[in-house]
Amino acid sequence: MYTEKVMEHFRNPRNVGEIEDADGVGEVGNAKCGDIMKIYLKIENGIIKDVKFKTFGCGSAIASSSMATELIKGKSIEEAMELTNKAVAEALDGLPAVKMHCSVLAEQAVKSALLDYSKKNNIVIEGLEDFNPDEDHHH
Amino acid sequence: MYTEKVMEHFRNPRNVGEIEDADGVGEVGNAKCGDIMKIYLKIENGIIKDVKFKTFGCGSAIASSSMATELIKGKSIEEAMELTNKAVAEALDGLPAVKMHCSVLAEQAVKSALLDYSKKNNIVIEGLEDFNPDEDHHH
Amino acid sequence: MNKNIYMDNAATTPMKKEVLDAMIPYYTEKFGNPSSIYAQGREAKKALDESRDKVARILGATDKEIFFTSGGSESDNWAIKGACYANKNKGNHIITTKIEHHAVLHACEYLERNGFDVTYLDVDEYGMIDIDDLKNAITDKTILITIMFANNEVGTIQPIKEIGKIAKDNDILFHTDAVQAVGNIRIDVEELNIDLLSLSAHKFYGPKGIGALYIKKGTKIHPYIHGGAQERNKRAGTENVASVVGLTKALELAYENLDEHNNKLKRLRDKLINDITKNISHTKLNGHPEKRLPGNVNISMKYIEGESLLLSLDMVNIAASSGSACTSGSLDPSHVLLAMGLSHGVAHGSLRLSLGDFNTEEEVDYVVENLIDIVARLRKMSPLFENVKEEE
Amino acid sequence: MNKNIYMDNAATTPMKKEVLDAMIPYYTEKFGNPSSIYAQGREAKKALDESRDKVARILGATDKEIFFTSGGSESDNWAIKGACYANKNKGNHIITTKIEHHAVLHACEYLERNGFDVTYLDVDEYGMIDIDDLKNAITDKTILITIMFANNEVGTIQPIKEIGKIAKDNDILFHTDAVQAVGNIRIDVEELNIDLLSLSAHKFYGPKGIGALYIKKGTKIHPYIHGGAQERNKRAGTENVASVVGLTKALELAYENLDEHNNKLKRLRDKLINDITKNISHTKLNGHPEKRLPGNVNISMKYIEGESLLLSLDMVNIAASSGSACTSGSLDPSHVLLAMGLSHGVAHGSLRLSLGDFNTEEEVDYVVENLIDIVARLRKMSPLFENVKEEE
Ligand SMILES: Cc1ncc(COP(=O)(O)O)c(C=O)c1O
Ligand SMILES: Cc1ncc(COP(=O)(O)O)c(C=O)c1O
Repeated sequence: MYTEKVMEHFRNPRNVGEIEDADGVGEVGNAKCGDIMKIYLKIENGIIKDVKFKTFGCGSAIASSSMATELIKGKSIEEAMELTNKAVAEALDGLPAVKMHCSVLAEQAVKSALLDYSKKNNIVIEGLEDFNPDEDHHH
Repeated sequence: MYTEKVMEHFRNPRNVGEIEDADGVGEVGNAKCGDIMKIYLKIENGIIKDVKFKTFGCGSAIASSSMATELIKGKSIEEAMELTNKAVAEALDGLPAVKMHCSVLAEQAVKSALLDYSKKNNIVIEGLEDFNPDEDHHH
Repeated sequence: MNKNIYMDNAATTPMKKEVLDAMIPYYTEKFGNPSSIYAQGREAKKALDESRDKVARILGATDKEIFFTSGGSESDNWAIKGACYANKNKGNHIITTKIEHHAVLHACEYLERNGFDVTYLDVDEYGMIDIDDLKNAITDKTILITIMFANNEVGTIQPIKEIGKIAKDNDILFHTDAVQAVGNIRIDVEELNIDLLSLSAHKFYGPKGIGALYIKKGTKIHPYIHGGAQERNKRAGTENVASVVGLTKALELAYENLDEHNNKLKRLRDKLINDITKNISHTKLNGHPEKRLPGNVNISMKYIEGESLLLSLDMVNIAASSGSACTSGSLDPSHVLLAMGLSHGVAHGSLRLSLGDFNTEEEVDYVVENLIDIVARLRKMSPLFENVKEEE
Repeated sequence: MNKNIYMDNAATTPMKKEVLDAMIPYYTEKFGNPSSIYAQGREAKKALDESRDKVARILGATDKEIFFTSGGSESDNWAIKGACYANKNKGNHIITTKIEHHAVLHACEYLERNGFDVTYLDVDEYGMIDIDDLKNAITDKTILITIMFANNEVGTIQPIKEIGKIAKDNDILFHTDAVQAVGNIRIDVEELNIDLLSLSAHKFYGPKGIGALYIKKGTKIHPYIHGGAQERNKRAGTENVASVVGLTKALELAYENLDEHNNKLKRLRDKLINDITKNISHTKLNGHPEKRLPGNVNISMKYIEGESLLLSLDMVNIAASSGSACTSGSLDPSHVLLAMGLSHGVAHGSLRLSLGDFNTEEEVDYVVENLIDIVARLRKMSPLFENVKEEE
């Protein structure tokens, strides 16, 4: 059911772990729904220098987290903000319809971590004004 | 579904045919129901000297006719009157439940031929007073 | 000829070797449950998906429109009851014919006992419906027309395209029991305006106990067997993967060789009809002379009864079938023959020889030869034949 | 170990070689339609009759009480809907449990949408119903109690005899979905007061797509698939003879070797439970510790999610199953685990390993070994596990 790419990211997820002194941390999802993603960002001069994730969830949740971190690593905040769930799913050569929500979750985890960063640093990131991960997340 | 005995009588029916100058002829059943039996009797001194049958019907109808004629051949009228459908079926080592009516028909064909004989000779055969084959026959 | 001659291919067909060969792996190493995510399950799922796709393509449908069932009877019951219950807000009237298979008739009768009205269309002496009768039967409460593609007893093929058009024009669902047609007739559900189509694998050299229902996209229909999420939530039960693979293989083989199959069958069929009616008096072909299944021969043998005919044929190793009540365990002979106007007596004496891919010309000759003797013998025994001879 | 390790025998079992061998002749030479009177038909009929007789004997029933179906789901649907519709003059109330298979639950829900009332009994933390709850749920409108023999997810075995007695005392029909029990537990329908019992062959090393419904003599029930006169007029459709023969062979083999089978399974099961719960922290056995199917292991692995666990097991060639929503395509995890009081999060992370006749002790060791690594790896990835480690 999963593409080879999904399985590859599931088998060898990139950027698993925590960042002790993260500049931004975002967590979305909940155990009730069966998936939680937590993303840690290290940001220097508007550039995502490092990113790590932890995920409780199914194969596509883990693969989506992995892919999302890959896609934003080394990118600017603005570029990271452009990450869509569709881009995550496409980069994985597609997800089953019932699993698309995992890519949504990945997008939101990134945004949520960026929001945390913006709050901690008292800056405004364009596009996050109305972002509320808890509200948005549903299967 | 049929016993070997039924099949044997179906394959080699005894007493098939007509008796030109029969002393009694009986016909029961109808084409609508799928079985008609006609029995011819040659009777001398109260003894069934010869018997023949013709049957339009299924395997068990033919076997029942054959067996019935065998069972009454050479017997007295009284003995023939004692022939029951059960005896016919038993002599055939049994009939499927849905085919029991064939043995009933055979019994009635015999009685019907005896009735014809009694009428032609103006005698009374005990047990035939109320016999009406058309009324009795139903599947 | 001391081998068995099987001429009851309308009842069921011998399974082709290629079909069994295709099935075996799904009984042995690829036995997984297709709903599972591990290797054995994925293999089974793949086979299921590919099968669905192939079946869809052959019928001119899409894979999402094919649902596997346990056979023709289930498909018929599901189509009819499922569609009627799902659309009962629109009306409660069903149109069918008097010559349907019992799976359709009894499903309709069941609905009659549960608040639906059913019109059973008459057929003519050839087993054909009258299109005007159909048009006249339609009311504003009609929600389903269910008319068989080809009849299992007499082989008559109905004007399905016309029926489909009428159904479509009147916004009525059209189900066809194509159990006898599939494998013998090229079918494009789109072109024929069919909404629901039943098929059964064992009629085209596949396994018994597996069939399919085509459900046109967008058709409102209830599931019939509730439970797991199999078959897109419409037909529960762990999928019979081996049999689905067998059904598919059999269907592919049938349509690969359709013209060859049909030409051969028609040739044997016409020879059989010709040789029987020419050599045996008081015989009459039942069903339509042209619009009939390529393998169907149905002939009334007057003055004799069907079951004794079949037993006699069996004694010389010929397998055939009859419209006699005696072979069905019911009181009346074939409802199809009666609907076509045959008398009870004559209907009891009908013989169906249904040809298949494995029959040969030699077998046809053998059957005719034996039939001549058997009919003569049975007629000699028949009290009905006495008068006939006198008349002649 | 580079072969596949199959531990999902509750989903479906590999077919035994003897079963396939018994089936093959009915796909090849003995392919006739059992309703026919010629040789090929009689052979098939004989096999059908003998099979029915054998199945009946094993269940303590008579041959006239056994009806072949297309599997467990059809049997459940037929039993429940057929009995309720046939007895609706007596009442409209059904009692079942919250942990039934979907084939039972969704059939009950269907009836709820059609004028019936259903009571879904709770279960305790072990998945057991409370007999007093059952007694209290009975009203003068109750016509059917349908409670599964043994649960497919957690293996819990219900007090069937007591339930049967209560049903009998109250003159209520008792159906049990014994799909998981048949082949693992000796069953005497008479002794247990069962009126209707569903079974499915592919759960005991037989083919998929074939099952049976035991219907106690005298039980009022409507046919579910209408049509031909097969199965004593109660279940239409050309009989799937090969599969019936396969079902029967599989059932015979299961009961011939029942004690051996059970002893072996229990030994492996207990070792598996022990080794997992001992070697992996934060794990908990689901289901009843004693009253459970001999092959069932169901363990919650906290802080990880089931599907990723299954995918990881598949990577090392282990086939297993989970109560995770992600494997079922639904939003909620197993309704069985939730009914037993597990939280959503924990239910998502449950693992079912169901053992069968072909599993070995070596395989159990291999599974435990790999499971230790996999769980460690997934927990390392899990944000839920962070806090836990801190707490420890
Ligand atoms: C308890 C239970 N009931 C019913 C079923 C349905 O059986 P089948 O898949 O044969 O329709 C299953 C298995 O899937 C089961 O485990
Ligand atoms: C026209 C027709 N419809 C339905 C059926 C029923 O199919 P099955 O026996 O596969 O249930 C048959 C054959 O028996 C048939 O010939």
